[in-house]
Amino acid sequence: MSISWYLAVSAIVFSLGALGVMTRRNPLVVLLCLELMLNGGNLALIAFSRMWGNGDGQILAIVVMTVAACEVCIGLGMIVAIYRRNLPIDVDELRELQG
Amino acid sequence: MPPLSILIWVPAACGLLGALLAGVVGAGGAARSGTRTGGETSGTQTGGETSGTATRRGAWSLPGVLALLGSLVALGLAIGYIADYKAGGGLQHVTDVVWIATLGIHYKLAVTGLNVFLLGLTTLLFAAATLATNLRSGAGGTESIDRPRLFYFNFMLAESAVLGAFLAQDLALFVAFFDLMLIPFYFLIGGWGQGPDRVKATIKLVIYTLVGSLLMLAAAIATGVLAAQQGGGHITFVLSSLQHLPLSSGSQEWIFLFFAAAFLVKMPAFPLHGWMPDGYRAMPVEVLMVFSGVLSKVGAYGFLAIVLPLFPQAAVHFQTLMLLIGLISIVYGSMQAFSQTNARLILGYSSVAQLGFITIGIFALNSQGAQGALLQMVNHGLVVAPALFIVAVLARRAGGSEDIRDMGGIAFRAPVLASIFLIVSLATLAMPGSSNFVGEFLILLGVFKVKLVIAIIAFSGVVMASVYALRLFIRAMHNRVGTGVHSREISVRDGAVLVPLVLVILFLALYPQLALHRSESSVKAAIAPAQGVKR
Amino acid sequence: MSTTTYGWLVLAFPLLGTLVTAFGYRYLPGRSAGWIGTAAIFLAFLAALGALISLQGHAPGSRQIVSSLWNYASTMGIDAQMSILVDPLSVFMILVVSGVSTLIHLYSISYMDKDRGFVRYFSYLNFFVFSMLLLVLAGNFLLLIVGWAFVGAASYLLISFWYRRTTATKAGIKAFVINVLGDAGLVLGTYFIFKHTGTLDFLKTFHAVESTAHPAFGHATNNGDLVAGCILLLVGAFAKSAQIPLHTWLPDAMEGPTPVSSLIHAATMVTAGVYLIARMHPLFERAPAAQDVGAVVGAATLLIAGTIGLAQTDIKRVIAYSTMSQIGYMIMGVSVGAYAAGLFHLMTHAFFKALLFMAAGSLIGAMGGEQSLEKMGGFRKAMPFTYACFIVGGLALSGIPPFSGFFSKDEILLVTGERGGWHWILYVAGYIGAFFTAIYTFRMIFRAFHGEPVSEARELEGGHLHHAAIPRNPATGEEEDTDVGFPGPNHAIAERALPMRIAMGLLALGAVGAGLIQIPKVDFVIDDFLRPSFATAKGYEPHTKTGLLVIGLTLGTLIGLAGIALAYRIWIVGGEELKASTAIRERTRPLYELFVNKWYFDELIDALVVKPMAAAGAFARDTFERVFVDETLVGGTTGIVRAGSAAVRAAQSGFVRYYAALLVLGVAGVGFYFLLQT
Amino acid sequence: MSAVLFFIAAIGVIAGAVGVVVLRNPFYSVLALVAHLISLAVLFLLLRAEFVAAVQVVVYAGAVMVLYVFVVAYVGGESDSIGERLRESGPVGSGLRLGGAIVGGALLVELLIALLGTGLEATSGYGAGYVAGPRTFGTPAYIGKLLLTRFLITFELASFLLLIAAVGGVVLARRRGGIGEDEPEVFVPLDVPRPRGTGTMAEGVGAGNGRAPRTDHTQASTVHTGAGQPS
Repeated sequence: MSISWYLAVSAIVFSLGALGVMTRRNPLVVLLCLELMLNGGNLALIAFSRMWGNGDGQILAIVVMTVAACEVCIGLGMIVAIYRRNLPIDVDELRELQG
Repeated sequence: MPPLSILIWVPAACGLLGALLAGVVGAGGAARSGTRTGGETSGTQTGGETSGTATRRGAWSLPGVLALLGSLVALGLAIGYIADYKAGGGLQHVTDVVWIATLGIHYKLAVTGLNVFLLGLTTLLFAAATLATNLRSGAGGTESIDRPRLFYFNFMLAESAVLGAFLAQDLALFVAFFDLMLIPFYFLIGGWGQGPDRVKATIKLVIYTLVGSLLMLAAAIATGVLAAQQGGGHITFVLSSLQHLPLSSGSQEWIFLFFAAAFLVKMPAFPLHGWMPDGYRAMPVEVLMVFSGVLSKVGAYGFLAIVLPLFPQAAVHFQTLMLLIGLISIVYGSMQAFSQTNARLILGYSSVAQLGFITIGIFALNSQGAQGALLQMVNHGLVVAPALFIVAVLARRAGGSEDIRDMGGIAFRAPVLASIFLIVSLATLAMPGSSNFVGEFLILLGVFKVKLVIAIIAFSGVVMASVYALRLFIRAMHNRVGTGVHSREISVRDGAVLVPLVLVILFLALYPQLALHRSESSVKAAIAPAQGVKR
Repeated sequence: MSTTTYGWLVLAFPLLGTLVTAFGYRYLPGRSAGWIGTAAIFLAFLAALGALISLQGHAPGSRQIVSSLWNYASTMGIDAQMSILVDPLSVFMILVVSGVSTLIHLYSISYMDKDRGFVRYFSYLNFFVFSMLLLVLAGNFLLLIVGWAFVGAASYLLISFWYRRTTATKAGIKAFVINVLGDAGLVLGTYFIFKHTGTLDFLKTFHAVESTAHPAFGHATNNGDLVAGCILLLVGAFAKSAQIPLHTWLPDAMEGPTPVSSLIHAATMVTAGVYLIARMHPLFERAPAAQDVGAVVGAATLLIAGTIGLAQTDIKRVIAYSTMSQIGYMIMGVSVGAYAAGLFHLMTHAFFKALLFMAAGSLIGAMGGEQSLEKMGGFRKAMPFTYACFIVGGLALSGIPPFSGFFSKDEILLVTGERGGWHWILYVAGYIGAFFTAIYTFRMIFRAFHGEPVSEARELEGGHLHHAAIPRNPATGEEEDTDVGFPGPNHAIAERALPMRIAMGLLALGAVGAGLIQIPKVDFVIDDFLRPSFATAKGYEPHTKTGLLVIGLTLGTLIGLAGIALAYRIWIVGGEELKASTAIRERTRPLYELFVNKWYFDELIDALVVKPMAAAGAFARDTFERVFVDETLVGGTTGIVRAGSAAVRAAQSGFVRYYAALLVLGVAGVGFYFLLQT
Repeated sequence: MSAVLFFIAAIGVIAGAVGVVVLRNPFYSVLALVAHLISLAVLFLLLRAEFVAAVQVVVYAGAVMVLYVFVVAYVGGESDSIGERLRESGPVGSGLRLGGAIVGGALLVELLIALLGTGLEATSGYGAGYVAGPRTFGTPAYIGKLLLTRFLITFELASFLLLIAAVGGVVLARRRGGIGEDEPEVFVPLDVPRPRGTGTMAEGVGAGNGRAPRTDHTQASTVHTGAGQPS
């Protein structure tokens, strides 16, 4: 299969992730959708690295995964903290930064 | 004489030292919690107990003493410079170190005929104010100061900043000091001010001043850059070298306006005095003494020492505008002063009028006017500070009210206070025989030479000054005793603050030549460029 | 000792007295402050005599000596030294000032005896004398202005001496402000002159003006700047000498203690204007226009003040208006060039007017502080000495030979007449004024001393000095607050206090005899003495036409006698309850209204100046400051900032997903852009 | 063969993604994501990225997702699905959601155009030549060599990032109390321009309401400039 197919898949995944981030209210799901977007990116990276036969893309993909892991760590920590404070688990309710 | 940096930084150093040491020693440490305990704590408390609260009533606090020491040292140095100053003019005791080489910013300080007496004024008023604060809490004083470490540190930092602004011979350095002045005063007013709308007043003051000084910053940078283009070389901010790179009249004009905005706000001049009433009401009296006595002069000094030499064409171009602003300030300030009833505001508006006189003196753009303006800066500082202090003393006798309608009739029991106040108010209204009169005489003579009409209208300010000054004196001292007024003679502590200032006033009244002689050549040099411009 | 040393001594003694009494206010025992003050002034008088003697030692050409102590303010072309000018004119003035002051100090020792502010009083009084001497000795404009303002301040302090009286403080600030107005005029005039001469020193100025080579104001007379300068100097003179229209402070100034009125508001300070014009004569002679202004204003003042004096009932105010009118004579005289005559009248007037005030003070003491003529009467028997002094002063004032006023006043009018032309109007006005003077003077005397004795007078005949139970302010009737030192229950009268009698007696001698030192065609003491100061004055020498002289003298005598006779007819023969005067009053009701309301000058100034200023101030305070400065400027700026920040805040909804959407939108936008690029 | 494999995997990937976005129960979403990841790993393998694929499966689908499951179990988030989201109007208003969908669609279209429509010839190819071997492209050895030579810095930075994240997670998730009423407050002049109570965590947790205005608080602590008791 030509690389473009992979890229198409990555694009779809990315967009789906974006859609989810924009639409879902549950922070957990929002985080999941973020993962989706990252994965979309990863797929594109891998595809390109395959295209050029160059490993840098893969390294970058690994780094992205690391970042994703960190983001998960922090995000989940925040969710737990929110839960601890008995605040609603709902991104629309958490509006403290409203000006 | 020691280098000028010592004069500048000794006060700040002493303030800092006090702030640090007091924590170690523990006596009268800084208050962490806002609650005011000093007033109630009995004098028997040990330092250990009071550390972490306000100063004990009647105790000398270490920071206070150190601050007093620093201000006195500065005063001594300033007197030394005055005595040592050669009337020949030019820069003396120059300190010139490259500060930021890439931007051509120098740490250049020098004594000139323009600032030598302002140094004396600044150090004198700060010393008096520090003494007053000390005496109010320490030495058997009945009141207390919260967080004295912070207070005195800010106070001394302010003194250093003001001295720096006066001494700076580098545009960037001047701007830096000019803005540095604002910070400690912001904390002083916000943290130790009085009155319910203190916060509002503080914000108002800061916004006004900050806007002004930001404009000035922009203008200063522009000056450096444009001058560099002019000179086709490396950028520099040293005044003396900027003076040799005159800008095109077009750029001079907008830069002039920016500087003028900053200085007019500081003075304050009509219509930029919006912060003044609230600010004057909110400030602690010692802070107000130096604020009204010294900071307002920085603006006028800036006009004389920076704007006129650097932007002569603009100065000539806007001469009429500035004269009008000064004139309106005179008339408007005087009218306000004799219709206000709050004693502080009377003095506040009176200094609007006085600064108006200084403005028209500077922008007469001839030697007499500028010379008179310079003398008048010193005089006004010398006069307004004791006047404000006396108002505080009177307010204490009138049950805390600063409204002249609540005062009255205490002259009989307090003859000394009455005499001191009389001297001060007569000097305020520029009574012939006072040094203020010599200043106004020169100013109006200068204006008379360029714009007869403005001089004549300005004389109405002189007449009105007699009305509001005497009104204040009479309402406070004469007529029937106000209800709830305890007429008492001033205490030795208040006297210790007032008498030296009054003595200086009297001395200058007898021998103004002292100041005139020393500043003459520098003033000529300052206005020479403006006079060189052909109209 | 050199002449100028004497000059400096003249200044030094009163200043010393001021300081001693001021700093020793707590330690000086009993009435010693009074004696110290008096001694200081007396020493000044002796020094003045010394100056006189040593000055006569010089050759007439070199009798103008300047001495300077230090540079006062000499910068940027200003050359103000701390310098005095000793010449016949200033010596004449210091003699009069210190002499009269000594006597009045003496008088005050008794008059203020029981006053709680005794020490303060003498400190102020010495300070006043110092200022007055500084004024007349000043060697340059700046110092002149300093003295000029100092006397104003001293007079303010003494007018509001009893400062618990609101009337006193009001009168004080009124006097001070009008005087400051005069100072402003003086300063401005100085500018006009300095602009051309380039110096502040008197002698240099006069030399610059008169130098034949290139005079400062050109060769023609009436140079615009010179006239402007001189007229502005006149403004200063009018304010100080209470000439129309700047006179309104003088009657109110009677709030001060009576000796103060006698010293400052009769003998010395108010004559400063006369001195000024005389001192500046080289300038005025080059500006005849200014001279004419001065002459006309002087004549107007002497008439108007005379008419007002006819209608007043407060005895001190009557004398005050008479003072105004007499100074009108002097101003007119020095303005038409009768310098010697003007100064001569200044001297004699100082004597008899001070005497009149002292006598009035004694009378008021007998009345227990009451000043209204309505309530007085029949004191002739009760206080013979005061009565005698009043008569002497009155005759001198009305210009009855051989009393001093006769010679001096008539000499002024004589020179005025010699000027010819429209000056004849002034001449006539002068004699009309003399007529009024005689009337109101003897109206005072007859109403106070003749007729039925009032209760106070009887009490005094009975040997008891009347005291009001509760001292009240005669002006407002409010109860006096005695602890600041209002005389309260204690009053002194000449009959009972030796110092008062001495002072009044000596002044009476002066009032009688002082005229004899300068009698036309007989002796010219004043002329000869003052000649060196007026060396360059045109028409200083009175080339008297005998005819005019005779006419003048007889006319003056007759008019004076006629006035006295009329007064006698109205207030003595006029019968009980002032039938005659009331009848006249009814017949001339509108005129009477005009006079009794002082020609509505106060109301006029109030409406033209005071009220508008007050209104403007109130407007500025209540409306302008709030609406413009606070709301438009501050509010406007902050409003803009607020609106902007509100707009930005709206974007910060706090919805994470909303932010995300924006982010994605941005990305999409960027991508779209690049797609378009390709 | 590879094509078939690709389509199966791709379908799995997209289906998983759709499931994540659409499913109402977060728990199912997580499971969908796991499926998505595994099929994604297959794609990676097809792209000759063995190591990454392995990491994907082990770390992601294994560790991270377990973490998610734990949290979901702990929090038990309420269930919601895109369907009703689109219908009801929450605080944001369905407009945003609709807009979001549109924007997302636009993004998709753009990306497709960008990646495919622009006719990058390379993308239509099958990629660079590839010969199987122990340390060829994509093998752990290859990756490791890269990581420890060229991308050493990146590698270290990533590790630091992980460390920080770990600490942060611990700090965030640890149990602690909010800001209480009684907590003493020092007057900070810098607070002056700020409306009271705003901008602090205190507001978020509902504390600080009804606290005495900060102005009064410092009012008591000012120097009384002589106005008060006589000296």
